[in-house]
Amino acid sequence: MDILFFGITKDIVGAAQIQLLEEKGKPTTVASLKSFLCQKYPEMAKLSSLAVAVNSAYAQEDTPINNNDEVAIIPPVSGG
Amino acid sequence: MDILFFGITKDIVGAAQIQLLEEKGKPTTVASLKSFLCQKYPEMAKLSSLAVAVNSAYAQEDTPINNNDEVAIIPPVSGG
Amino acid sequence: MIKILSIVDTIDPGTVYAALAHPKSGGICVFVGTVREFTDEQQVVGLEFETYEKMALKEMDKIAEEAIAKWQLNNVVIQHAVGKKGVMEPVVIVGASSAHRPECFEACRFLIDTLKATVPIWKKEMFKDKSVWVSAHP
Amino acid sequence: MIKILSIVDTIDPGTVYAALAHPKSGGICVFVGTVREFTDEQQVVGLEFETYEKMALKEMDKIAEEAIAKWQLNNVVIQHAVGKKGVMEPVVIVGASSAHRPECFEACRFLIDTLKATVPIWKKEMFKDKSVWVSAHP
Repeated sequence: MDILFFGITKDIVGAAQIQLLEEKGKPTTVASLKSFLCQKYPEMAKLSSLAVAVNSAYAQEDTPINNNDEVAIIPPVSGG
Repeated sequence: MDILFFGITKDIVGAAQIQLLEEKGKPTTVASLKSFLCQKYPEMAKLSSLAVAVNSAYAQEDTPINNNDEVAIIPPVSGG
Repeated sequence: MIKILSIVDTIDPGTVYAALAHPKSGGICVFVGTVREFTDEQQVVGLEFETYEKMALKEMDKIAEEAIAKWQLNNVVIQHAVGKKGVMEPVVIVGASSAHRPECFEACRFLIDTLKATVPIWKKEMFKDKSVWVSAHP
Repeated sequence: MIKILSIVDTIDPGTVYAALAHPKSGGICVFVGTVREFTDEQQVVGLEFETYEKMALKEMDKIAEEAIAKWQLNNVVIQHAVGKKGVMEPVVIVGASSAHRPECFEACRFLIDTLKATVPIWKKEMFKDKSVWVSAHP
Protein backbone atom coordinates (compact mmCIF):
# COMPACT_ATOMS: atom_id res chain seq x y z
CA MET A 1 0.00 0.00 0.00
CA ASP A 2 1.41 3.37 -1.08
CA ILE A 3 0.86 6.40 1.10
CA LEU A 4 1.36 9.95 -0.19
CA PHE A 5 2.57 12.76 2.07
CA PHE A 6 2.19 16.50 1.55
CA GLY A 7 3.27 19.72 3.22
CA ILE A 8 4.72 19.31 6.67
CA THR A 9 4.03 15.56 6.75
CA LYS A 10 6.34 15.13 3.77
CA ASP A 11 9.07 16.90 5.76
CA ILE A 12 8.37 14.77 8.86
CA VAL A 13 8.51 11.51 6.96
CA GLY A 14 11.31 12.68 4.72
CA ALA A 15 9.56 11.33 1.65
CA ALA A 16 6.61 12.15 -0.59
CA GLN A 17 5.56 8.53 -0.67
CA ILE A 18 6.15 5.39 1.38
CA GLN A 19 5.07 1.86 0.84
CA LEU A 20 3.59 -0.23 3.64
CA LEU A 21 4.41 -3.84 3.02
CA GLU A 22 1.97 -6.63 3.67
CA GLU A 23 2.47 -7.69 7.21
CA LYS A 24 0.56 -8.43 10.36
CA GLY A 25 -0.69 -5.25 12.02
CA LYS A 26 -0.88 -3.25 8.80
CA PRO A 27 -3.60 -0.58 9.27
CA THR A 28 -6.93 -1.37 7.64
CA THR A 29 -8.87 1.80 8.46
CA VAL A 30 -8.15 5.51 8.43
CA ALA A 31 -8.11 5.57 12.24
CA SER A 32 -5.60 2.76 12.53
CA LEU A 33 -3.41 4.28 9.81
CA LYS A 34 -3.35 7.59 11.69
CA SER A 35 -2.39 5.99 14.98
CA PHE A 36 0.22 3.86 13.19
CA LEU A 37 1.78 6.99 11.65
CA CYS A 38 1.61 9.06 14.84
CA GLN A 39 3.41 6.30 16.68
CA LYS A 40 6.06 5.91 14.02
CA TYR A 41 6.47 9.69 13.52
CA PRO A 42 5.75 11.42 16.85
CA GLU A 43 5.97 14.87 15.17
CA MET A 44 2.82 14.00 13.27
CA ALA A 45 0.85 13.78 16.49
CA LYS A 46 1.69 17.42 17.21
CA LEU A 47 -0.10 18.83 14.18
CA SER A 48 -3.29 20.92 14.47
CA SER A 49 -5.17 18.26 12.55
CA LEU A 50 -4.49 15.27 10.37
CA ALA A 51 -6.88 14.10 7.67
CA VAL A 52 -6.64 11.18 5.32
CA ALA A 53 -7.82 11.03 1.74
CA VAL A 54 -8.70 7.69 0.21
CA ASN A 55 -8.79 7.74 -3.57
CA SER A 56 -8.46 11.54 -3.51
CA ALA A 57 -11.50 12.23 -1.33
CA TYR A 58 -11.63 13.05 2.37
CA ALA A 59 -12.23 9.87 4.32
CA GLN A 60 -13.87 9.23 7.71
CA GLU A 61 -12.11 7.64 10.67
CA ASP A 62 -13.80 4.30 10.00
CA THR A 63 -13.23 4.30 6.23
CA PRO A 64 -11.49 1.04 5.31
CA ILE A 65 -8.27 1.21 3.33
CA ASN A 66 -7.29 -1.48 0.90
CA ASN A 67 -4.11 -2.35 -0.90
CA ASN A 68 -5.05 -0.73 -4.19
CA ASP A 69 -6.43 2.50 -2.73
CA GLU A 70 -4.56 5.74 -3.22
CA VAL A 71 -4.07 6.92 0.34
CA ALA A 72 -2.87 10.45 1.12
CA ILE A 73 -2.04 12.16 4.40
CA ILE A 74 -3.52 15.66 4.58
CA PRO A 75 -2.02 17.99 7.18
CA PRO A 76 -3.87 21.28 7.89
CA VAL A 77 -4.56 22.89 4.50
CA SER A 78 -3.46 26.50 4.01
CA GLY A 79 -4.26 27.54 0.47
CA GLY A 80 -5.24 31.06 -0.50
CA MET B 1 -27.89 81.99 -14.11
CA ASP B 2 -26.89 78.92 -16.11
CA ILE B 3 -28.58 75.62 -15.42
CA LEU B 4 -27.14 72.30 -16.62
CA PHE B 5 -29.35 69.37 -17.55
CA PHE B 6 -28.42 65.70 -17.73
CA GLY B 7 -30.00 62.41 -18.73
CA ILE B 8 -33.73 62.55 -19.26
CA THR B 9 -33.99 66.18 -18.15
CA LYS B 10 -31.73 67.16 -21.05
CA ASP B 11 -34.18 65.42 -23.40
CA ILE B 12 -37.19 67.10 -21.74
CA VAL B 13 -35.69 70.57 -21.96
CA GLY B 14 -34.12 69.92 -25.34
CA ALA B 15 -30.83 71.48 -24.24
CA ALA B 16 -27.86 70.64 -22.04
CA GLN B 17 -27.85 74.14 -20.61
CA ILE B 18 -30.28 77.04 -20.32
CA GLN B 19 -29.80 80.52 -19.01
CA LEU B 20 -32.33 82.10 -16.68
CA LEU B 21 -32.30 85.82 -17.23
CA GLU B 22 -32.56 88.31 -14.38
CA GLU B 23 -36.21 88.96 -13.88
CA LYS B 24 -38.84 89.18 -11.21
CA GLY B 25 -39.77 85.72 -9.97
CA LYS B 26 -36.43 84.11 -10.80
CA PRO B 27 -35.97 81.19 -8.38
CA THR B 28 -33.64 81.87 -5.47
CA THR B 29 -33.64 78.45 -3.75
CA VAL B 30 -33.45 74.86 -4.88
CA ALA B 31 -37.11 74.36 -3.99
CA SER B 32 -38.29 77.32 -6.02
CA LEU B 33 -36.10 76.34 -8.97
CA LYS B 34 -37.60 72.84 -8.95
CA SER B 35 -41.16 74.12 -8.90
CA PHE B 36 -40.30 76.66 -11.60
CA LEU B 37 -38.92 73.89 -13.84
CA CYS B 38 -41.74 71.44 -13.14
CA GLN B 39 -44.23 74.11 -14.11
CA LYS B 40 -42.38 75.05 -17.27
CA TYR B 41 -41.66 71.40 -18.20
CA PRO B 42 -44.51 69.24 -16.90
CA GLU B 43 -42.66 66.06 -17.90
CA MET B 44 -40.10 66.87 -15.23
CA ALA B 45 -42.72 66.53 -12.52
CA LYS B 46 -43.31 62.94 -13.57
CA LEU B 47 -39.79 61.72 -12.75
CA SER B 48 -39.08 59.35 -9.86
CA SER B 49 -37.00 62.02 -8.21
CA LEU B 50 -35.34 65.30 -9.03
CA ALA B 51 -32.25 66.55 -7.25
CA VAL B 52 -30.31 69.75 -7.71
CA ALA B 53 -26.57 70.22 -7.42
CA VAL B 54 -25.18 73.62 -6.56
CA ASN B 55 -21.49 73.99 -7.40
CA SER B 56 -21.32 70.26 -8.14
CA ALA B 57 -22.58 69.07 -4.75
CA TYR B 58 -26.04 67.80 -3.85
CA ALA B 59 -28.08 70.68 -2.42
CA GLN B 60 -30.97 70.75 0.06
CA GLU B 61 -34.41 72.14 -0.76
CA ASP B 62 -33.65 75.38 1.08
CA THR B 63 -30.15 75.87 -0.37
CA PRO B 64 -30.00 79.36 -1.90
CA ILE B 65 -28.90 79.68 -5.51
CA ASN B 66 -27.04 82.71 -6.73
CA ASN B 67 -26.18 84.05 -10.14
CA ASN B 68 -22.64 82.76 -10.20
CA ASP B 69 -23.41 79.29 -8.87
CA GLU B 70 -23.11 76.30 -11.17
CA VAL B 71 -26.56 74.76 -10.91
CA ALA B 72 -27.30 71.30 -12.27
CA ILE B 73 -30.50 69.28 -12.47
CA ILE B 74 -29.97 65.67 -11.41
CA PRO B 75 -32.64 63.20 -12.50
CA PRO B 76 -32.56 59.70 -10.92
CA VAL B 77 -28.99 58.44 -11.26
CA SER B 78 -28.46 55.03 -12.83
CA GLY B 79 -24.76 54.37 -13.02
CA GLY B 80 -23.24 50.93 -12.72
CA MET C 1 -2.58 54.34 -0.08
CA ILE C 2 -3.46 54.76 -3.74
CA LYS C 3 -6.91 56.04 -4.73
CA ILE C 4 -7.83 55.94 -8.40
CA LEU C 5 -11.09 57.64 -9.40
CA SER C 6 -11.94 58.23 -13.01
CA ILE C 7 -14.45 58.54 -15.78
CA VAL C 8 -13.09 56.69 -18.79
CA ASP C 9 -14.11 55.70 -22.31
CA THR C 10 -13.06 52.08 -21.91
CA ILE C 11 -12.52 49.94 -18.83
CA ASP C 12 -9.71 47.41 -18.85
CA PRO C 13 -10.16 45.12 -15.85
CA GLY C 14 -6.69 43.65 -16.24
CA THR C 15 -4.99 46.93 -15.49
CA VAL C 16 -6.67 47.61 -12.14
CA TYR C 17 -4.71 44.83 -10.44
CA ALA C 18 -1.46 46.68 -10.80
CA ALA C 19 -3.22 49.58 -9.09
CA LEU C 20 -4.68 47.44 -6.30
CA ALA C 21 -1.71 45.19 -5.49
CA HIS C 22 0.14 46.34 -2.39
CA PRO C 23 2.83 44.77 -0.16
CA LYS C 24 0.53 45.05 2.85
CA SER C 25 -2.45 43.52 1.04
CA GLY C 26 -3.30 39.85 1.20
CA GLY C 27 -6.61 40.32 -0.60
CA ILE C 28 -8.01 42.24 -3.53
CA CYS C 29 -11.74 42.30 -4.28
CA VAL C 30 -12.99 43.68 -7.57
CA PHE C 31 -16.48 44.10 -8.95
CA VAL C 32 -17.10 44.69 -12.64
CA GLY C 33 -20.50 45.70 -13.96
CA THR C 34 -21.16 44.50 -17.49
CA VAL C 35 -23.94 45.01 -20.04
CA ARG C 36 -26.62 42.34 -19.82
CA GLU C 37 -28.40 41.22 -22.98
CA PHE C 38 -31.89 41.14 -21.48
CA THR C 39 -33.89 43.43 -19.21
CA ASP C 40 -37.27 42.02 -18.24
CA GLU C 41 -37.05 39.71 -21.25
CA GLN C 42 -36.51 42.60 -23.66
CA GLN C 43 -33.36 42.33 -25.74
CA VAL C 44 -30.90 45.14 -25.06
CA VAL C 45 -28.81 46.34 -28.00
CA GLY C 46 -26.53 48.37 -25.75
CA LEU C 47 -26.29 50.96 -23.01
CA GLU C 48 -25.31 54.58 -23.27
CA PHE C 49 -23.86 56.40 -20.29
CA GLU C 50 -23.44 60.06 -19.63
CA THR C 51 -22.17 61.86 -16.57
CA TYR C 52 -21.73 65.22 -14.91
CA GLU C 53 -18.04 64.52 -14.65
CA LYS C 54 -16.92 67.23 -12.24
CA MET C 55 -19.56 66.23 -9.71
CA ALA C 56 -19.16 62.49 -10.40
CA LEU C 57 -15.48 62.64 -9.45
CA LYS C 58 -16.31 64.53 -6.25
CA GLU C 59 -18.96 61.96 -5.31
CA MET C 60 -16.59 59.09 -6.11
CA ASP C 61 -14.04 60.69 -3.83
CA LYS C 62 -16.60 60.93 -1.01
CA ILE C 63 -17.34 57.22 -1.42
CA ALA C 64 -13.66 56.29 -1.45
CA GLU C 65 -12.98 58.39 1.64
CA GLU C 66 -15.96 56.91 3.46
CA ALA C 67 -14.68 53.41 2.67
CA ILE C 68 -11.17 54.29 3.81
CA ALA C 69 -12.57 55.65 7.07
CA LYS C 70 -14.69 52.55 7.61
CA TRP C 71 -12.27 49.77 6.71
CA GLN C 72 -8.52 49.28 6.85
CA LEU C 73 -7.79 49.52 3.12
CA ASN C 74 -4.58 49.90 1.18
CA ASN C 75 -5.84 50.83 -2.29
CA VAL C 76 -9.18 51.84 -3.78
CA VAL C 77 -10.26 52.05 -7.43
CA ILE C 78 -13.52 53.46 -8.81
CA GLN C 79 -13.82 53.80 -12.57
CA HIS C 80 -16.93 54.33 -14.65
CA ALA C 81 -17.21 54.33 -18.42
CA VAL C 82 -19.22 56.75 -20.54
CA GLY C 83 -20.52 56.45 -24.08
CA LYS C 84 -22.09 53.46 -25.81
CA LYS C 85 -21.35 49.96 -24.57
CA GLY C 86 -22.38 46.65 -26.11
CA VAL C 87 -23.46 43.41 -24.45
CA MET C 88 -20.75 41.91 -22.18
CA GLU C 89 -18.69 45.10 -22.19
CA PRO C 90 -17.57 46.41 -18.76
CA VAL C 91 -19.18 49.71 -17.71
CA VAL C 92 -17.94 50.11 -14.16
CA ILE C 93 -15.16 48.69 -12.03
CA VAL C 94 -14.64 49.14 -8.31
CA GLY C 95 -12.07 47.46 -6.13
CA ALA C 96 -10.22 47.57 -2.85
CA SER C 97 -7.26 45.81 -1.32
CA SER C 98 -6.63 45.08 2.34
CA ALA C 99 -4.50 42.96 4.62
CA HIS C 100 -7.29 40.42 5.16
CA ARG C 101 -10.22 39.49 2.96
CA PRO C 102 -13.34 40.54 4.90
CA GLU C 103 -12.39 44.22 4.60
CA CYS C 104 -11.87 44.25 0.84
CA PHE C 105 -15.11 42.29 0.22
CA GLU C 106 -17.19 44.61 2.39
CA ALA C 107 -15.56 47.74 1.00
CA CYS C 108 -16.01 46.59 -2.59
CA ARG C 109 -19.72 45.96 -2.05
CA PHE C 110 -20.08 49.34 -0.37
CA LEU C 111 -18.29 51.08 -3.26
CA ILE C 112 -20.61 49.73 -5.95
CA ASP C 113 -23.81 50.07 -3.89
CA THR C 114 -23.04 53.67 -3.02
CA LEU C 115 -21.85 54.56 -6.51
CA LYS C 116 -25.17 53.37 -7.90
CA ALA C 117 -27.08 55.48 -5.39
CA THR C 118 -25.22 58.76 -5.49
CA VAL C 119 -22.82 59.28 -8.41
CA PRO C 120 -24.34 61.44 -11.17
CA ILE C 121 -24.18 59.00 -14.05
CA TRP C 122 -27.14 58.18 -16.26
CA LYS C 123 -27.79 55.08 -18.29
CA LYS C 124 -30.01 54.78 -21.33
CA GLU C 125 -31.04 51.28 -22.33
CA MET C 126 -31.17 50.92 -26.08
CA PHE C 127 -33.62 48.36 -27.39
CA LYS C 128 -34.27 47.55 -31.04
CA ASP C 129 -37.06 50.07 -31.44
CA LYS C 130 -36.73 52.46 -28.50
CA SER C 131 -34.42 53.71 -25.79
CA VAL C 132 -35.23 54.34 -22.12
CA TRP C 133 -33.47 56.32 -19.37
CA VAL C 134 -33.16 53.78 -16.58
CA SER C 135 -34.97 54.55 -13.29
CA ALA C 136 -36.21 57.91 -14.57
CA HIS C 137 -39.86 57.10 -13.96
CA PRO C 138 -41.58 55.41 -11.01
CA MET D 1 -22.26 28.02 -17.81
CA ILE D 2 -18.47 27.98 -17.86
CA LYS D 3 -16.56 26.50 -14.93
CA ILE D 4 -12.79 26.94 -14.89
CA LEU D 5 -10.88 25.08 -12.21
CA SER D 6 -7.15 24.84 -12.31
CA ILE D 7 -3.80 24.62 -10.59
CA VAL D 8 -1.39 26.90 -12.41
CA ASP D 9 2.15 28.19 -12.17
CA THR D 10 1.19 31.81 -12.66
CA ILE D 11 -2.11 33.65 -12.19
CA ASP D 12 -3.00 36.38 -14.64
CA PRO D 13 -6.00 38.27 -13.21
CA GLY D 14 -6.60 40.09 -16.48
CA THR D 15 -7.47 36.92 -18.33
CA VAL D 16 -10.21 35.70 -15.99
CA TYR D 17 -12.58 38.44 -17.16
CA ALA D 18 -12.90 36.91 -20.59
CA ALA D 19 -13.85 33.70 -18.81
CA LEU D 20 -16.36 35.38 -16.49
CA ALA D 21 -18.07 37.78 -18.89
CA HIS D 22 -21.43 36.45 -20.07
CA PRO D 23 -24.38 37.97 -21.96
CA LYS D 24 -26.69 37.16 -19.04
CA SER D 25 -24.33 38.63 -16.44
CA GLY D 26 -24.59 42.17 -15.15
CA GLY D 27 -21.99 41.62 -12.45
CA ILE D 28 -18.64 39.92 -12.02
CA CYS D 29 -16.99 39.63 -8.62
CA VAL D 30 -13.39 38.50 -8.35
CA PHE D 31 -11.16 37.94 -5.35
CA VAL D 32 -7.38 37.72 -5.71
CA GLY D 33 -5.17 36.58 -2.86
CA THR D 34 -1.70 38.10 -2.94
CA VAL D 35 1.49 37.65 -0.94
CA ARG D 36 1.73 40.03 2.01
CA GLU D 37 5.10 41.33 3.08
CA PHE D 38 4.54 40.92 6.82
CA THR D 39 3.04 38.21 9.04
CA ASP D 40 2.85 39.20 12.70
CA GLU D 41 5.48 41.86 12.01
CA GLN D 42 7.91 39.32 10.58
CA GLN D 43 9.10 40.09 7.07
CA VAL D 44 8.07 37.46 4.54
CA VAL D 45 10.48 36.80 1.67
CA GLY D 46 7.93 34.73 -0.21
CA LEU D 47 5.46 31.88 -0.06
CA GLU D 48 5.79 28.42 -1.48
CA PHE D 49 2.71 26.39 -2.36
CA GLU D 50 2.29 22.73 -3.04
CA THR D 51 -0.82 20.71 -3.73
CA TYR D 52 -2.24 17.25 -4.16
CA GLU D 53 -3.49 18.22 -7.56
CA LYS D 54 -5.84 15.39 -8.37
CA MET D 55 -7.72 15.86 -5.10
CA ALA D 56 -7.49 19.67 -5.23
CA LEU D 57 -9.31 19.74 -8.56
CA LYS D 58 -12.02 17.44 -7.21
CA GLU D 59 -12.48 19.63 -4.13
CA MET D 60 -12.56 22.78 -6.28
CA ASP D 61 -15.25 21.16 -8.38
CA LYS D 62 -17.31 20.38 -5.26
CA ILE D 63 -17.05 24.03 -4.21
CA ALA D 64 -18.03 25.28 -7.66
CA GLU D 65 -21.00 22.91 -7.83
CA GLU D 66 -22.12 23.91 -4.35
CA ALA D 67 -21.98 27.59 -5.36
CA ILE D 68 -23.89 26.89 -8.58
CA ALA D 69 -26.57 25.05 -6.61
CA LYS D 70 -26.82 27.87 -4.07
CA TRP D 71 -26.79 30.94 -6.30
CA GLN D 72 -27.91 31.74 -9.84
CA LEU D 73 -24.48 31.99 -11.46
CA ASN D 74 -23.37 32.12 -15.04
CA ASN D 75 -19.64 31.47 -14.78
CA VAL D 76 -17.28 30.36 -12.03
CA VAL D 77 -13.47 30.47 -11.90
CA ILE D 78 -11.21 28.94 -9.24
CA GLN D 79 -7.46 28.99 -9.88
CA HIS D 80 -4.65 28.42 -7.44
CA ALA D 81 -0.94 28.83 -8.09
CA VAL D 82 1.83 26.49 -6.93
CA GLY D 83 5.54 27.09 -6.52
CA LYS D 84 7.33 30.10 -5.08
CA LYS D 85 5.63 33.50 -5.08
CA GLY D 86 7.10 36.84 -4.10
CA VAL D 87 5.49 39.77 -2.27
CA MET D 88 2.48 41.24 -4.17
CA GLU D 89 2.23 38.27 -6.52
CA PRO D 90 -1.20 36.66 -6.92
CA VAL D 91 -1.52 33.15 -5.50
CA VAL D 92 -5.23 32.46 -5.87
CA ILE D 93 -8.10 33.87 -7.88
CA VAL D 94 -11.78 33.04 -7.54
CA GLY D 95 -14.66 34.72 -9.31
CA ALA D 96 -18.29 34.39 -10.32
CA SER D 97 -20.64 36.21 -12.61
CA SER D 98 -24.39 36.57 -12.26
CA ALA D 99 -27.32 38.60 -13.54
CA HIS D 100 -27.36 40.80 -10.42
CA ARG D 101 -24.59 41.71 -8.02
CA PRO D 102 -25.60 40.18 -4.67
CA GLU D 103 -25.23 36.65 -6.07
CA CYS D 104 -21.72 37.10 -7.47
CA PHE D 105 -20.48 38.81 -4.28
CA GLU D 106 -21.86 36.10 -2.00
CA ALA D 107 -20.65 33.31 -4.27
CA CYS D 108 -17.17 34.82 -4.56
CA ARG D 109 -16.82 35.04 -0.79
CA PHE D 110 -18.06 31.48 -0.42
CA LEU D 111 -15.58 30.24 -3.04
CA ILE D 112 -12.52 31.67 -1.29
CA ASP D 113 -13.66 30.81 2.25
CA THR D 114 -14.39 27.22 1.31
CA LEU D 115 -11.24 26.84 -0.78
CA LYS D 116 -9.16 27.88 2.22
CA ALA D 117 -10.94 25.34 4.41
CA THR D 118 -11.02 22.27 2.22
CA VAL D 119 -8.76 22.30 -0.85
CA PRO D 120 -5.54 20.33 -0.28
CA ILE D 121 -2.99 23.09 -0.85
CA TRP D 122 -0.19 23.87 1.55
CA LYS D 123 1.64 27.11 2.05
CA LYS D 124 5.12 27.57 3.48
CA GLU D 125 6.02 31.05 4.65
CA MET D 126 9.63 31.84 3.90
CA PHE D 127 11.29 34.31 6.24
CA LYS D 128 14.89 35.46 6.06
CA ASP D 129 16.18 32.77 8.39
CA LYS D 130 13.49 30.09 8.50
CA SER D 131 10.42 28.74 6.80
CA VAL D 132 7.14 27.63 8.37
CA TRP D 133 4.24 25.51 7.13
CA VAL D 134 1.23 27.74 7.79
CA SER D 135 -1.43 26.43 10.23
CA ALA D 136 0.41 23.16 10.72
CA HIS D 137 0.68 23.54 14.49
CA PRO D 138 -1.86 24.73 17.06
